[in-house]
Amino acid sequence: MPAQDVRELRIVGFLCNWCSYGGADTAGVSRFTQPTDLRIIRVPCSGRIDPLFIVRSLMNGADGVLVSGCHPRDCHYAEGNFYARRRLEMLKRFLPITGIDARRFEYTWVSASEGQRWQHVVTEFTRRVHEFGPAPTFNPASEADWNALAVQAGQGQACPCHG
Amino acid sequence: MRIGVFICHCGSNIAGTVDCPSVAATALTYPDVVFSTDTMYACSEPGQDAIIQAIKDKNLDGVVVASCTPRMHEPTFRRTVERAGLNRYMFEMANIREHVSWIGKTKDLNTGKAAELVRMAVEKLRRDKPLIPKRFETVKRVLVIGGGVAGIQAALDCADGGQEVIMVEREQTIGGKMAKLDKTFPTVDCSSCVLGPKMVDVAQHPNITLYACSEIEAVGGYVGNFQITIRKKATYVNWKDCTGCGLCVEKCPSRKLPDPFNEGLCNAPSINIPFPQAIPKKAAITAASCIMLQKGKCGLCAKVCPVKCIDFEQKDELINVDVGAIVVATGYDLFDWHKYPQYGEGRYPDVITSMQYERMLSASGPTGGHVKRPSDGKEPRNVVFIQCVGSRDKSVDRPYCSGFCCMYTAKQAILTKDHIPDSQSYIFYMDIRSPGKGYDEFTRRATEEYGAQYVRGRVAMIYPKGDKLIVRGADTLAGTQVEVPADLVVLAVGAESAKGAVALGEKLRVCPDQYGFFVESHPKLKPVETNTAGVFLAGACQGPKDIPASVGQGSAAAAKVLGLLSKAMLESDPAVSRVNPARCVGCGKCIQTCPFGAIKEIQDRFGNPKAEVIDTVCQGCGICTVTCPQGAIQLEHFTDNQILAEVNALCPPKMFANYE
Amino acid sequence: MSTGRFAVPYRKLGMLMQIFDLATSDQAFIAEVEARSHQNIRTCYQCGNCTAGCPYTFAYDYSVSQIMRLIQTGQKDAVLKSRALWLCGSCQSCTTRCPNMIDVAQVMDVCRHMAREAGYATERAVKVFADSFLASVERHGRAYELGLMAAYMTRSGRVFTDVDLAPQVLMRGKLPFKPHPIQGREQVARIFERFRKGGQNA
Amino acid sequence: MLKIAYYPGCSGQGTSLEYDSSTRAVCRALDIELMDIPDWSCCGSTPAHTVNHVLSSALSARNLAQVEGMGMDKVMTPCPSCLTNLRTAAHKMEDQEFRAKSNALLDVPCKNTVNAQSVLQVLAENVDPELIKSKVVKPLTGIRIACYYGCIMNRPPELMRFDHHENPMAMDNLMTAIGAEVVPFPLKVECCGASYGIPRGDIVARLSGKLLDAGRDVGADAFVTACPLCQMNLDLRQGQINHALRENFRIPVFYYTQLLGYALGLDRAELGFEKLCVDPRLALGKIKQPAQAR
Repeated sequence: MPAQDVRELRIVGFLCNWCSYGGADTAGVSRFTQPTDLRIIRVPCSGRIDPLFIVRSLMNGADGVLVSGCHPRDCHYAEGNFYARRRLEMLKRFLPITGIDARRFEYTWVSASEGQRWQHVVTEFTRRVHEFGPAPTFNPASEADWNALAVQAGQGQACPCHG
Repeated sequence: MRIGVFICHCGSNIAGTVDCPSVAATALTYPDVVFSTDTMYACSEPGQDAIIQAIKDKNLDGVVVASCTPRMHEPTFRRTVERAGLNRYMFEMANIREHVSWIGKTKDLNTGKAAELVRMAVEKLRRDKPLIPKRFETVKRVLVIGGGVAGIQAALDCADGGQEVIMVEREQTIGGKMAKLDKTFPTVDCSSCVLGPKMVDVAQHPNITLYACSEIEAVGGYVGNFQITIRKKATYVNWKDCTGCGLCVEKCPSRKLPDPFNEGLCNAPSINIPFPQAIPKKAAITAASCIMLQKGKCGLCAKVCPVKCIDFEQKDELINVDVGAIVVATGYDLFDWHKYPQYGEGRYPDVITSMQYERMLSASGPTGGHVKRPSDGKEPRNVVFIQCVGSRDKSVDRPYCSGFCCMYTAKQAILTKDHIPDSQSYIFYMDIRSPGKGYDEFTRRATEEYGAQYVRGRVAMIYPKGDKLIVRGADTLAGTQVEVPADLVVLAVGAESAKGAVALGEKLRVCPDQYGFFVESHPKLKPVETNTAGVFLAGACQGPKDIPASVGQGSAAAAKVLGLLSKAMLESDPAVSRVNPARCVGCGKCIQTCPFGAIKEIQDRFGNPKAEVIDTVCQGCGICTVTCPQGAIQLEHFTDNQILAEVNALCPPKMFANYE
Repeated sequence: MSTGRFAVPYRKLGMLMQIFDLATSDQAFIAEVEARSHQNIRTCYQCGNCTAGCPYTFAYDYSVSQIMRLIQTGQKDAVLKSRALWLCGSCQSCTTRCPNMIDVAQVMDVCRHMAREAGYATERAVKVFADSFLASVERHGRAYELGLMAAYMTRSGRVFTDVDLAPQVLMRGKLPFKPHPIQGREQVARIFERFRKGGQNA
Repeated sequence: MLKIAYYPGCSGQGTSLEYDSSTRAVCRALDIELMDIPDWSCCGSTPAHTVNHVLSSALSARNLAQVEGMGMDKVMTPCPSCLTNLRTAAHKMEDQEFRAKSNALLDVPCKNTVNAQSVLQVLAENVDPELIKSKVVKPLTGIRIACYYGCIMNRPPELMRFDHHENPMAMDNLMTAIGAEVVPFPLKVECCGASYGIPRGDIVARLSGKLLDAGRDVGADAFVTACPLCQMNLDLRQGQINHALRENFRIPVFYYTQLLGYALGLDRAELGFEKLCVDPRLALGKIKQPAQAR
């Protein structure tokens, strides 16, 4: 699914500097064409990725978040991606509680030599996000509306955006 | 803050699919951006000068360059801004080449994406602050892992460069694969005559300490200050006293196990010295086949040993050393050809590997340099060589070319003619890969002067007929099937990563590729560096290589080491974690999670426990930052706020409440 | 049993070499072969392992690897008109040993289908035999060997095929004179009918 | 008592009657109950798959569907050609689209839940060799046997999932178990010329001739095969081969089930030695009586 056929969606990527960012570079160097929706934020290690970053992205209206680190046991910092895996697994289970479709978030492992794999990961994830379409958003006109919304939520009524 | 933005065309690499001027224009609208322009080659000298000029003229205090990947030129531009008087951390890069222009087809989408990446960089830069690196001393000592020709070269060069060298070799002797070879291409000069002297140099060099029969147990520390634990395996011989006289070897009654040095062509005594030129020339006992160690009786070696250096009680020994740099030269292993059942799976004794054939050709080999069929000891007439056994073959997960098989096969064909003048060699090949000085001429000689019959095609099956082996292959140039009745079949087995390479890689934090070869820092510009500072690669552990290439890389790695250790002090990357004592509650979670033990507990002046980071030990992974429940420990240059700023640049907060 | 000699295919002896115009290579043909065989023809690097293993090479006009090459270069006519297609015994040695894991026998099979559909049968006897066999299956639900032989001889005009074997075969009662009709033979016949109507290709 | 659905295959009714009968006898002797597929039809053999894969699949699937009807999930057949077709059909039908096409030709659709195996595989994997040894009354001591598996019994390995694709041992082990000496026959999986006997006798002469020659080289008194086509080419056509190649082979070619039956002392009538063209006594005569053997 070539993303350029349709309106671009907002996909945020958090990549560790040593493996996945390198993998993305390799994909570029080998000219492996990919959808352009993804925007990559470079962090030293997947262990540096605070689930907060991901939640914030999604809360702020990102349509998808992709995290990628070194393969387990290949971490440049020995065990960073093990911490990452635990945290991200936890996050996956937690997201629905916030009313966010957990399928809009994915994490994977790509090494610096796996340009092809990176192309596949990006293309696949972008396709998936486009299947769901833009994330539901809400823009309360005024602080009052916002409070009203909060009250509703407090009374256990369904949130308008996440149903 | 006054930020300057530079959008690089990289010739047409970026400008081809990104509208650089318009990106520059957009950038000007971002907060704090006071100057923005596009430039042809930002990394070129004029490009860098332009940046410096702009910093001076527009008195900028921060710079964003949008060009290639920071993994390529971040260091370059950091030096640039430093020359202009800025702190090198007041600089950010936007990767609009690898991540935009090279992967996106449509120009407007690319342009938009580029502009956003620049915006992210700007937002991050706005929250950057100057960082000053700490300086620390380095241990003036080098660890060389592996005593093959690459390791030997690296060790000698480092030692001659005045550095103390620790060489660790897993086997009983150094020399590696090259020591087993008879002759070397393309000069056909005697392998041991070339390598022998170098091995002796290693033994005699005052700066080199050699640990044979030893392996790396553990690796700690960081560039300039690695702590290494070496496991010296029990040889049951006290090497301090052993003179290598070889009396024990003669007398040893147990000759059960195949001799690894001779590739199993013959059996070796339990107590053995691999070959006459072995370095160190010391005897060692193979426990598995030693009657004394297995059954508790015999001890013949101990009786005959004139210096009484046999010690059946000997145990493994752990040795600790500190080194400043590490050269990995663990080499390669030969592909296990039994994965090709159509070649007999060992049912036919006259099907042997190229390395076994080398031993057979070698005067110091089990046959004393006479080519004989293992089955009946007869001299072969028709010798068939099969190339690409375990190379360029997806079905056995070896899609890569091993590189040197074409050449050594040509050499072996030539030697075959020398040994047996009335013999005929047939070489089944797919393509002849002979780049390199004098290489192709060499393969031509095999055909033109030595009459080797090259047949283009793979071999489908080998089966015995009488005392011959029928080799059935294809001649794709003749377009049909061919059969050769062979007396001896030599399989040109390819190279694969050394056993245990992956495990060693984990200890060294050097990542292997999918086939177990270590990955270099940059395929072209950093061929011997790894992503772990202070660890360098030499020889076939990085990928299949022939002798000249391995030696070259050995020297290259040595040069890198000497360069590193020539500095009196090293600078530590200041992008490390910092504790804000006001916020820290001393829970110690960070101390538990840090993989490097870089955080210690201290007490503030009221006696409250607090965490403190040891700058030189911290590697800057940021695991602690995420762990800290208080947000008290922050990884400099990658703080929560800096990363969140990038997030917000991409996804502007929709709600009222703005966290910033 | 001679070994060590080249088994020269008779194309080399009889027919003349053909000149292919690579510019006019038939892309649609390549695509069809790939689609119907589920194999990626481009992964073939012409190592010749299929030819090396193929026991039928001596009878071929084009060796298996040459057929693969001709497909790669989109030479539809040469492929569909080759006798090799019809002489492949589907013994799987090519498929089993291909270093690129191409199911070569499958590709040969598919090309044979396409040759049939295009109305070629350069080894007529083989085609006739197959047709006779299936005809007998269609009629009786099972292969009725004696009937099959009769049908084959009449269709192929080779009335003396294996007559030398007749005595021992019949003497040993290896060929029953009557077919073994089964209740379900209409069902079997219907399989053929539906097939001819549907004209499935896969 | 092991119960397995049984698919005899057409040749079992004709050119390889003795294979079918000896198979039934041996299975009975080894406590394997054969549940014949009531109204089995031809699998289409080689001709079908050379015409069209859907047709071929449908012809096999009709039988698989019947096995499903019997409420069984495993069927065995003595004939490798049938086996290949049954397994190929099952494999291709894993693709839903293909299965639909195939079922469209059938009255009773096939759910594709049946695993087809050769009788040889069942004997090799479900019967304890010690049991066979214990049941041997006439060990084949003194006879040298070349085991010939044929080209498709084990190939391609991904499809057949049985034994080894270059050096299968199942029959070797059975023959050893009944006291025969197995010679190292190098061309175990080389093709015999398959179904080209009729349209292209010359091909069979050359290929089968090569096998007989290799057998003679390793000093085999007899061949054992597991395939009606192989047996026919090597045995029935041995005369033609001799004529074509100016050779004088006289090597009996047995079905492995015949020799198993012989060793287990089963009724000669069921083993059908008389149906072999090359005189079986040439080999059986070499068998030493147990007395001499010791």
